[in-house]
Formats: sequence, C-alpha cells, structure tokens
Amino acid sequence: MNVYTPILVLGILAFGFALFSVVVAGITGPKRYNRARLDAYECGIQPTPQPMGGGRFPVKYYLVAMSFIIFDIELVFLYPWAVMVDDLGLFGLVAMLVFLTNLIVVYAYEWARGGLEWD
Amino acid sequence: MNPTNYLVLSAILFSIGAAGVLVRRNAIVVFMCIELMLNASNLAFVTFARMNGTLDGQVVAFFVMVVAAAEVVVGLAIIVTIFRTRNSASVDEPNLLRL
Amino acid sequence: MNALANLGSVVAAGPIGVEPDTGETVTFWVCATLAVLGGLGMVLSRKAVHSALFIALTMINLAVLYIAQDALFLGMVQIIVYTGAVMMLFVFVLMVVGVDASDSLVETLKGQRLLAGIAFVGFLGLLLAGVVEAFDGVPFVGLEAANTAQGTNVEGIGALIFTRYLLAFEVTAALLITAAVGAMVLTHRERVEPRKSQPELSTERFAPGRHPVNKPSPGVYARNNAVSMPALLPDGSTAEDSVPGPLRVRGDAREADLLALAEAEHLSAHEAVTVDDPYGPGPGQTDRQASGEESRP
Amino acid sequence: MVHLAVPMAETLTFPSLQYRAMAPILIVLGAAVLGVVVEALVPQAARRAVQLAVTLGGLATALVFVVATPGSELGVVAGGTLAIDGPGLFLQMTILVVAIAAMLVVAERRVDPAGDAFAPRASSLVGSGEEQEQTRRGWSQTEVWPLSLFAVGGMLLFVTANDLLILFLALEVMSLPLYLLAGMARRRRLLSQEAAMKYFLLGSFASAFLLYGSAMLFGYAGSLDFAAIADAFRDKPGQLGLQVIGLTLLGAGLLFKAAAVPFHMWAPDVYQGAPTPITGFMAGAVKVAAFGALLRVMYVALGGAAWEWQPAFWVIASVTMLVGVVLAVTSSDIKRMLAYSSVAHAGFLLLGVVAFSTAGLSATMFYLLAYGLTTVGAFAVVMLVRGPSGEAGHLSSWAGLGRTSPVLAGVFALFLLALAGIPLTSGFTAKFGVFAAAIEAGGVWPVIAAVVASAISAFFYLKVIVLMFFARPGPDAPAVVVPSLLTTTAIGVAVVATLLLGVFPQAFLDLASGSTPFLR
Repeated sequence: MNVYTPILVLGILAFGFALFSVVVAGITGPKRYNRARLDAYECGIQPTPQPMGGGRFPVKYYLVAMSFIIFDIELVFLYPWAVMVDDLGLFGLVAMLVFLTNLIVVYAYEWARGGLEWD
Repeated sequence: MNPTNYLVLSAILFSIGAAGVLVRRNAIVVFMCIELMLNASNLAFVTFARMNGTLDGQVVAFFVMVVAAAEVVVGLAIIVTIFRTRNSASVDEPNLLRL
Repeated sequence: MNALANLGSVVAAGPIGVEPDTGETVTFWVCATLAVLGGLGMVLSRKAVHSALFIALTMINLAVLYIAQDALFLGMVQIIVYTGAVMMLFVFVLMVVGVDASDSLVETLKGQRLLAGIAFVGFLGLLLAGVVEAFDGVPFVGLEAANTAQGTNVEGIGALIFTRYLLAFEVTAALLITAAVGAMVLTHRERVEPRKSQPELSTERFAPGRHPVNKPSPGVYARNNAVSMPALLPDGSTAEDSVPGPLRVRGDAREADLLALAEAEHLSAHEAVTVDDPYGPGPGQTDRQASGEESRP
Repeated sequence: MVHLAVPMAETLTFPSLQYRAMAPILIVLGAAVLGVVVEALVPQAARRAVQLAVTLGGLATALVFVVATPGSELGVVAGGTLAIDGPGLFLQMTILVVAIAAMLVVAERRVDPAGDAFAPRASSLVGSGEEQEQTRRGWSQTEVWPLSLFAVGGMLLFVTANDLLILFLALEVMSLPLYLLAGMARRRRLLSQEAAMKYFLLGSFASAFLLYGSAMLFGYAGSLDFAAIADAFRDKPGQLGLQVIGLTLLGAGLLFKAAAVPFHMWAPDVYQGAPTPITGFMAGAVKVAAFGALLRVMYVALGGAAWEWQPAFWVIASVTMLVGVVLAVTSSDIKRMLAYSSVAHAGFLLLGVVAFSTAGLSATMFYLLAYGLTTVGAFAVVMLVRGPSGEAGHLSSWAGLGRTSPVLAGVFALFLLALAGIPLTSGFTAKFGVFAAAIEAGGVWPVIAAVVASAISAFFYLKVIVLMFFARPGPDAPAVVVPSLLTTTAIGVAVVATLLLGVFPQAFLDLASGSTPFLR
C-alpha cells in the first residue's frame, strides 16, 4: 500500500456516504402526496417558477463578495510569512507591513465611502 | 507513467479553454474559459518546477492565482455593470460597436 | 499545521527524481480524466451555472494534482482561492444576472464552431508535438531537495516570495487595490442624500396616508397557507396590501380563491360548509386519508 | 515537530533593494495609493483639486527622478527582476511625459457643459434620476486619477521587467485600471461599457496566452530570468518545438497590447468607446509600454532565437501596416480612423523591433516618443469638436472646420501630417529611422510595403485635411469648444514636440541612441 491509499479511501467514503444518504432517504422515507404539501408554508412564497427580473441577488452584495476575495488573498500571503517569520525577521516584517498598509487603505476607502453599510 | 503526461494534460486543458473562448457567447462563460487557460498554465508551471527541482514555478503559479482573483473582481464588476445597463450578458447582443 | 506538514513530507517522500509511482499514476489518471471532463462540460453545457460547476470540478482535480506533484501549499491555495473565492464570485454573479440566463448555442457566425474545432485540434496538436518532443523521457529532478531546504514546502515558498520575488509580492498589492477600487466604482451606489435618522423615519411613518401600525396579514387560511394569498375583509372584499409588496410587484400575488369566499359567506350565515371541493383534500386531515393510513388522534 | 526531522534551514539572503533606481516606479505607485487615501478622507468638493495635485505631482516627481538617475545606479535590481538601464529609462521618460500630457486632458472639464469626460458615478444607471442629481451637484468620479496612476506604474514596470513573472504582473497592473477606465464615459455609456467588456475579455485572453508562453519558456530555460533564458537559447540546442511555442505565445500576448495584426480587433472598438482622454492615454502610453516590453523580451530574452522570430515578424509588420491603412481608409468615424492609424503605426514600429540592432532599438524608441505625444494631442483635439450630444465623431461633421476655427484645424492638420510622416514633422524623422534600420537588417521588401502603406495613409490623412480646409461646413456643423488651460497646455506640448522632433531631432536621436543597449 502506498501513501495515496488513505486519500483514495477517504474520497470513496465521502462519495459513498453522499450516495447512501440520498438513496436510503428515497427508499425508506414515507411517500404521502397531496397538493397542500407542495405549497410553501405560511411564511413562504408560492412555489412558482421565478419570472425574469425576480429571483436575483441585489448587486450591492458584490462588494461583500469582493472584500472576501481581497482578504482571502491577504490570508494566503500571511500564511507563508507566518510560517517563516523567524527566518524572515525584520525584513519580512517590513515587507508584510507595506503590503498590509495597502490593504488597510482599501479597507478605509470602502468604509469611508459607505461600501460596508449593510442597507 | 511518463511525467510528460502532466504537460499533455495542461496542453489539453489550455486548448479546451481557448476553443471555449472562441465558441461561447455568454461573457461569463467566456471568462470561465479564460480562467481554465490560466489554470492550465499553472499546471505547466508546477510540473516544470518539479522537473527542474526548484520552487520558482510554484511561486509563479501562486502569483498567477492571486492575479486571477484580482482580474475576476474587475472583470465580473464590468460584466455586472453592463448587465445592469442592458439586462443581458451576451457578447454579441445589440452591439453598437459594429461598423 | 502539523498534520499538513506531515502530509506534505509524506507526499514529498513519494517520487524522488524517478518515475512517478503507481499511486501517483492512479491519481493522475483519475484526476486528469475528471479535469478534462470538467473542461469539456464547461464549454459544452448550455447553462452558465452548469459551466461554473464543471470548472469547479476541474479546479479541485487540479488541486489534487498539485499536491501529488509536491506542491502542497499550492494545492491548498488552489482550493481556498480558486475554488473557494473565485468560483464563489462567478456563481454569485450568475445569481445577480439570473441563473436562468442560458446561452443560445445557435451559431451567430456561420461555420464558427467548425473553425473553432479545427483551430482547437490544430493548436492542441502543435502544443502536444512541442511538449512531447521536448520532454519525452526526461525524468523529474523532483522537489525533495527544494522542499526540505527551508523545512517544508510552505517555508520554501515563503522564503522565495520574501526574497527573490519581493517586488512581485508588493506589486500584487497594487493589483488588489485596483480590483477593490474598480469594484467600488462600478457597483457601489453612493447615497446622494444622507441616510435618514430614526426620528425622521418615525415622523414619516405617522404622516397622513401612511400605515403607522402593521398592515393586515395575508390570507393564511386552513386551505391555503402561502403569503401570496390576500386576506379577506369582513365585507368579503380582499385587502390588497396584505400581500407583501415585492410579491405584488412581481405579479406573484394570487386572487383570493372562490372557495374561500364561499366559505366565508357560509360561515357568516352560520351554515355548515357543504361546498364541493374543487382542489381535493386540504391540509390537516388529508395526510392520513391520502396515504390510507389508520387515522389516530 | 516536523522541523526536528529536517536539516537546518538555509540562511536567507535578502535582496538589496536599490531604492534610487526603482524610485520612479515607487513614487508613481505610492502616489496612486495616496490617491486612494484621498478618496477615503477628503470630502467630495475638494477631491478633484487634491487628486489633480497628487497625480501631476507624482508623475512630475517621477519624471525628475528618471531624468536625474545617475549612471552609477543603472543595473539589474530587485533580486534580478527589474533592469534599470538606458532604454528602460528612456522609455520610462517617454511614458511619463505622455502620461502627464494625457492627465492634463483627463482633467479638462470646461469642454462638456456637464463636467469632465467621465460619468459622475459609473455605478449609477444611465439617465436615472440619481445620475441627473449627481450631475446637478457637480460630482465627479475622482477614482479616475489613482486608477490612471496605477496604470502608469504598471507601464513603468512593464518596460523594465527583467523576469517573466514581473512581466506578467506588470501587464496586469497596467491593464486592469485601463479596462475600468474604458467603461466610464459620460456620454454614450453603453458603447463605453461594451468597449470595456470587449477590451477586458480579449485582454485577459491575450494575457493567458502570454502566461502559457512564459510557462513554456520557463520549462525550456529552467528560469524566469531574461538573461538565463537568453543563455539557454545560446547553450541549449534542441527542444525546438518548445522554443517556438514559448516565443509564439509570449509574442502573441505582447503584440495584442501593441495592437498588431492579427491581434488588433479590439483597438477600433475600444478606442471609439472609451472616454476620449483615456483613448489618448491608451493610444499614446500603452503603445510605448507594449513596445518597450516587446523590445526587451525580443532583444534580451529571445535575442538568441532571432532567426526563429525575425521572419515571422517581418510578415506581421508588413501585414499590420497594410491592414491598418486599408481599414483606416474605409472608416468614417474620426476615432476609429485614428485607431486604425494606430494599428498601422504598430506595423511601422515593428520594423524597428524586427531589425534587431542597436539602430533599430534607438529608432523604435524615438518613434515611440514622437508618436506618443502626437497621438495624445490628436485625441485632445478630437475632444474639442462637439455636436449637440457630445463629440462630433463622424468625419463629415469636420467639413469646413478650417474656416470656422482655423487655429484648431491647423493644429489637427499638423498632427495628421506628423502621423503621415511628412518632412519637418516628428513623424518623418521617426519613420526614416525605422526604415533605415530595417533596410540595414535586410528587410527590403517590408520597407517597400511600408512605403506603400505610408502613401495610402497619406491619402486618408490628407483627405481629412482637405475636408477641413476646402469643404463647406454642413448645416449641422459642430461647435469648437475653447478648452481650459489644462488641455491647451497638453496640445501645446504635443505641437512643440511634433515640430521640435521634426525640425531639430538630433538631440533626441542622440539621447535615444546614447541610451542603448539593453543591460542583461
């Protein structure tokens, strides 16, 4: 056996579990159909196909998604730096601070211009 | 297995992406095809890194991922904006720029 | 971290300057097949959402191949940045644009697909010829030495980013700022008027012609439990504003159904309800009847 | 811990950063970041003035630093990823001069009654009440300034990149802001946004090719460094397929930015759709940056493979010139005509690149200086001729302009003559230089094609001049707006440069040839 076996086994297990859950639920669950069951519950919206113009995300959340990406990237840069922080020393710290300053500028800009307001 | 297989895979993916850019008309899908091309380049860089025994190729692939993320933010913002102006995201539709 | 580093060293211990071993061969063929299928699926599927899912499949498989090639950190970054963030943004934008937006696969330029196909085959042939000619049979030096020079793969990459590629690292910050500013410029709608304060809002609420208290709740009857059904007023007419505004705007509000109206009339006349049910059994008692189970209290 | 199991870590050697040599790049990028800070902190009303000061101040300071770079600072810096050498400094100087002129035009807000050339907020829907209110309040999208500065910073990096990774990053730093700027026009926004999308999709397509080409060259040479790649081409025969794929794809990516045929299809649409000041900026500065990078890649990294790329480049150069002029003849919109003319000029410039000699290098650099300034001036003039709904783009509305506003028509005629390469203008000296270099390198046929293309191009440039001076103004003749001091200065600089480089070119020719060759 070699090093790839655990990964393969894990993959098979994950896939198998997903398949098992779906199939077993279909087999063992009771099937009782009536019209009301297909209705949305009290607070729900009528389950009709969404017309064009509906069912879309408002564009304002784009900024949230964008901020996530920017800080995600900050994270993947921080990780190798953190691992190497002893060897990199002051030089690495200054380099990282310059980088972070730039991202803080982004953050300040977004904040000041209302990009982080929720409504 | 022949190590060159990784490069063959990279070439196949790159070609699929390039063909997709030429065939598809939806701007978002075209952009996905470009992302596939970047991914294929990354695979080539990683394979060459291993071939040469240096980490330089991996570092390039890392930077390419970061660049791709920035490019995606800008590109999708442009596509969303044009969609809001025109309610459609097809490259060919009412194209004012044709002569 | 420890586990990751261990995994890295274990994986790195696999192929060292020699032919990839069997495990890697199996991994390669499985992942390569899936990656190519993902790529083809992306190009060929009609709906943009399906394309997005297919390319995510390709990216995850590429991540596995990176890890198989001693690029542990890169494999993780591929999953975190590409699959996690970039594809998330793609799918998000598809939700903004409308998931239903599908691509007509009708050719706008005649013969374009054929030409693209020919170009694809020719281009692929050229690439393969070049690559195979150049490297067929060339063994890998392997990354064992490079990955352990600083300790682990991540540390090796960290060392390179902060020394030789320091300028590239700082320049990346410029890209990120550009991206953020661009996204703000194109999608953030700045307020022309300052935000309304609480006192202003409550003054407005009590202005003539507004609803200071709750609007009537929708017609949630025993027979119909969706908010798209308007409430009935005591005189038998419907209360339009009992259905939420967005539903009315989208045209999703339904007519109060006649059955309910008739029911209301009967009830007001203190008569038993004997109307024929045009919809079949309603909720409540109907579950058991429909499934034919024993009814129990 | 894992660390116990592995050998002692090698000690790191940190790169010595030659801040003086990199100063222009750092100043411009620093000014751009400062511009974003200004966006965050300075109130709406004062923003434009502050941004203008930061932008012009940053660019001017960087220019001073470029010009005053002592010879002792020249060298390969930043861990070998950047080459600050003679050609690099000359190109950086050109980019900065062109960018300053272009920024003066960007700042113009007297021409359009509603304000500058940009939407008050690019995020507002066209024609919405929100947008009208913003226009009424005189809002302007001041992010234009930091974005332009980032683009300039990317260009400065692009022409000095000595490493495939920096080359790719610089390309993106330069391009991303331009994609954004192209879509922000005040008038005809949909056209502008479509231009931005087209530019973006084709641009990222091209950079993917550049990246794959880089990967192939990396695989071939085992290094990203230009010098190491050149060594590989010298010492490592074989793997010809890989060499060819690498340099073809890398070349394609660069030729796209240079707008050479067959990678030119974006140019007319983007030039037409983008706000005119940005078009001038792109046509002038991006051309300089793209050719600067192309020169360095071809001369330094791929010099050893010149026999591989030269034949193809002769063909591309000839086809580019001819296709450019033929398409320019058929276009009836002034911005499209100038766009196709820019394609044709890419062909002329390629003659200098493909000559692969010191003469070719200095001739190309001189050409870039002359062309960049003339183009910025020409697009600035285009901005001033306006109809009721914005710029009067159609050529027919330029009829009789020589009678109604002779000064403006005269200036535009001067620019057109320079673009056509008539003697006593900068265009003549520039073309003469690249033709001579190309003939010296054995490219007789391409030069014949270039002469033919020049003749055809003279035809349509003169057609516009004849139209302006000898035709009668039509009923819907556009108005010529008197610009503020900013645009006047930019046009003035362009006029002086066009004449100076045409009549007394020697000092600048010496400067260009004295700055060669590339360091490696």
